[in-house]
Amino acid sequence: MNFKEMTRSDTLGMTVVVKTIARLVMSFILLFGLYIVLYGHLTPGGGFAGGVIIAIGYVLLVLAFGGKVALNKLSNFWASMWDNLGALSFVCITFLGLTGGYFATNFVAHGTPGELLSAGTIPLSNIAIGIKVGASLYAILIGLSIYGRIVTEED
Amino acid sequence: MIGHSSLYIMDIALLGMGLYAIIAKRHVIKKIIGVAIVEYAINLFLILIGYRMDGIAPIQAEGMTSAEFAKMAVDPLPQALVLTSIVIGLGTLALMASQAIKLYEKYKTFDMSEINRLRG
Amino acid sequence: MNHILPLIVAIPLGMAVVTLLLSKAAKRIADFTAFLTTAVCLVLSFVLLGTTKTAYWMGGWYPPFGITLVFDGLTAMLLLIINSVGFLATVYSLSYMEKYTAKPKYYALFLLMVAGMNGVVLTGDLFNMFVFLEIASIASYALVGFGVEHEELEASFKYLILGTVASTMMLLGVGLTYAMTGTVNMADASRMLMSMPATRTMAFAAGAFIMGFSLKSGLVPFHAWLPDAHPSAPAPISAMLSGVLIKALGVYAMARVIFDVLGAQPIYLNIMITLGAISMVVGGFLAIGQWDFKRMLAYSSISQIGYVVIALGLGTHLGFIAGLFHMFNHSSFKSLLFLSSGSIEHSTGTKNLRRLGGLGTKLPVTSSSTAVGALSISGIPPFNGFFSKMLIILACVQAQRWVLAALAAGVSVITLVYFLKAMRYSIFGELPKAQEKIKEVPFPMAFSLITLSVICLGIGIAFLVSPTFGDAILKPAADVLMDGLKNNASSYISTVLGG
Amino acid sequence: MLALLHVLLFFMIVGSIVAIETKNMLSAVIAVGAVGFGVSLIFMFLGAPDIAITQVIVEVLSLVILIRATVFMDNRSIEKKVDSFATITGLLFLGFLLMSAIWAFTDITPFGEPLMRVSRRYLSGAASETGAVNAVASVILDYRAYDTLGEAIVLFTSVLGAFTILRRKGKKDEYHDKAAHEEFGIIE
Repeated sequence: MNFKEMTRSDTLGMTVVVKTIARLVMSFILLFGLYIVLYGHLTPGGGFAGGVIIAIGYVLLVLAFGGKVALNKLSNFWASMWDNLGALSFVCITFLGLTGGYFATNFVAHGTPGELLSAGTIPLSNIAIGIKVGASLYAILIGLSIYGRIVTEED
Repeated sequence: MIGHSSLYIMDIALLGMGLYAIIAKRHVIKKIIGVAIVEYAINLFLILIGYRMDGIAPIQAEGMTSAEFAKMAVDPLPQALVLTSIVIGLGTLALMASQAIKLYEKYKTFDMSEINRLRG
Repeated sequence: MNHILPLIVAIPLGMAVVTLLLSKAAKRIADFTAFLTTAVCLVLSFVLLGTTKTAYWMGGWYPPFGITLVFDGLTAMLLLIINSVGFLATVYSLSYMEKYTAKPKYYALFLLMVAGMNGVVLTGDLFNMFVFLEIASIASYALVGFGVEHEELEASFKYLILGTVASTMMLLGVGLTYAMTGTVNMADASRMLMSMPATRTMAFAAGAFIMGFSLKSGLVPFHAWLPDAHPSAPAPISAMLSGVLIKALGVYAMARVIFDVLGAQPIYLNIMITLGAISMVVGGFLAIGQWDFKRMLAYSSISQIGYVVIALGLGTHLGFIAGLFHMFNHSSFKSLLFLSSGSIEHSTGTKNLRRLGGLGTKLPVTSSSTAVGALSISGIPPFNGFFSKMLIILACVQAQRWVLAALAAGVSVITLVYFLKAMRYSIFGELPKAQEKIKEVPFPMAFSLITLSVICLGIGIAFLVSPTFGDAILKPAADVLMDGLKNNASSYISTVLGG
Repeated sequence: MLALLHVLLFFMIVGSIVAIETKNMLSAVIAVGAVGFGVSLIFMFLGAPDIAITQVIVEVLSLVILIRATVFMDNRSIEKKVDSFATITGLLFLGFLLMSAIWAFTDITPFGEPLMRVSRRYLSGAASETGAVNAVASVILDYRAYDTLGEAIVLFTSVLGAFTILRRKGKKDEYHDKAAHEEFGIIE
């Protein structure tokens, strides 16, 4: 299989109706994902669920507009960069726990339970995980669905 | 009988269905589906273990004291474990899907009985 | 509190990510960071050898509320094996992996696999063990398929499916243990289980655990993936898989869960002996017929792991010492043999014994290391394999398991037969015309081969001459299992929970 | 409530049988998706909204991955006769598993009465000790943060592994499809 054999929706996307609705909905999905990430310590959800929602927002873009448009918004290079940076910052947060006496200590002041800025490192970890999960799932989906036969890079 | 362990046994039946698909089916996608069913079953099993009859979700509402909360909420630990397990399942699925794509590219089939260069 | 314990897991984890990030700027950096990281891990594992039993509370939460890392003799030995083979395999990869693309990804996955195994042997928490087992396994699935050709992909897919079943079985066991004890901390669960009568549910959980770990260690009814996966991987990965992974994720985890959590009841030990005996015999017989050198080595791994599991299942102090010693030795000579087979393949382009021959004159380093590995594994004195096999047979005799002793002795003859066949067709004989121009391997590969050969010979001689090796490494490890067998893991529990 | 759970689980078992036995791969994947949504519905009823949300969205993503990545390529089922040895082995294993579960679960902790030896502390202490009112968040990111580190790394590993597997060529100096590569401007 090669590029020529890919279906129309792989490269050009779907119809105008779908594109318009996708454009409208996409920002709400991203906003909702962000909310889930930031309020993970107060409401159901958290970094992982929010990250997946953000990824799904981009997946919608991929499905509706085709891979090229989505890649222009967020290229594979930057997706894997964000992926690495998210993972690295989470590792760093757990390392910084050593300043609290142990590995993976919640070393930031805890604040008042129930407020947005509370729970020490939990929101920070949620953000790091959200970035990591969102970016990596976007990258993997674009790799699997659009470029399943095309991802050929040497590295 | 009902309510003591029948839910657990039904869940094990679901797990067994997944294992059956993995053992008996030759289609690559069917094997992936089997793995997915096994993972559902195991996640469900952990949540079933942690359920407390008529319990509330483990999120402390405003104005509720910690002691009250501890008496009413369901077990949060299995939920934390299942969250991790779901993520691991998603990762495994992504890896399996990429392997399936490459297998198809090389062998032009999803039939495991034709994907048999290694034997002996 | 000893901060090295979390670091030996976290450093390779973090460095895997850093390696990928830095390699976007310059690809050559990956070689350097991987080398450095595994070297640091090796040094840390040597530093840890001298320390006493200790527990580390992750995040400052005392057990059973947080995750605990536990360090004892068994862990020390496994850490030493993992990190030394990991270091030598990295050195070997410096040149060997040149022919593959995407070297940074290879190193990142390699480091993740090492980190996962370190995490498995260090953790004192059942669910945490599952998570790190999955890290190591997923990295190994990807590494088996690293060549992305027909055979590699097929092996990798089979390995992934069966590996996932194994992990799921383990998670089922963890869930049942949690249902019965209300905790996932190993020491706490063990204490709870000792204080209550035996239940059928825990027997079911034990079955799930044993099935999962047997799948991971490739014991015979569950071995289908191993002879495919181990030969298909790149040579350093084969060495890691056969030398370390099946021990850390399979045998170690099984021993830890059975002896320190479930309680070593005779029925579990008998299951171990049965599985081990079947693996030992079947693996040995299947190895004879192989013409693919790496596939022969893979079957031989099944057979040798059978020896280890039998010795651990005997439930005597000598048995533990013998089993752990054979585990240690097997990691040295099996990784040496896999690396040698990789060197042969690197130089000649084939691993089919029918197309090889006469390498003795052309490839002095590779063929002498192959010979050392083959002599060690077949139990020729004074190499290390002789002593551990002899101890296993003695332990069987001491436990009055005459049939087992006879089987072990018989299979060691079979081992000698198929390795003589391998040497006859690779080192001796006539050099095929097509291979007149082959060259010896580059320095990093030769370095790993020579180091491992020296280890094989050195441990044998050291064991003969002085008791230091046994006292420093084997005895503390055997004591851990003995404590689990005789005192209901009371020493383990008091290390973790205090009092 | 209990009856509802039994009915849901029964339908999930039926759904999984459909998913395993149907000839059409697309319907198989859809059926397994239905089972997944059943799972998340049960999570919802069992007081696990965190998990229910995660399960639903993971389900969506898995379905997209499975359909786009595999079913799109080849929707044929395998026509040849079934492998009777494997089928019998599978059925025997299924029967053995069920029998031993029925035998073993007579003394399991009853449904609805968890022991909660460790978890009671998480519930009563989460707000004051970690500052998070969501006890699940406090467990995964504070009490058991190390697990979550492992979890993030598992996802990292598998994504990295998937990209490793998706490389076109494993060894150097082989054919390299440069045209398709440049078309999409993938650098990484």
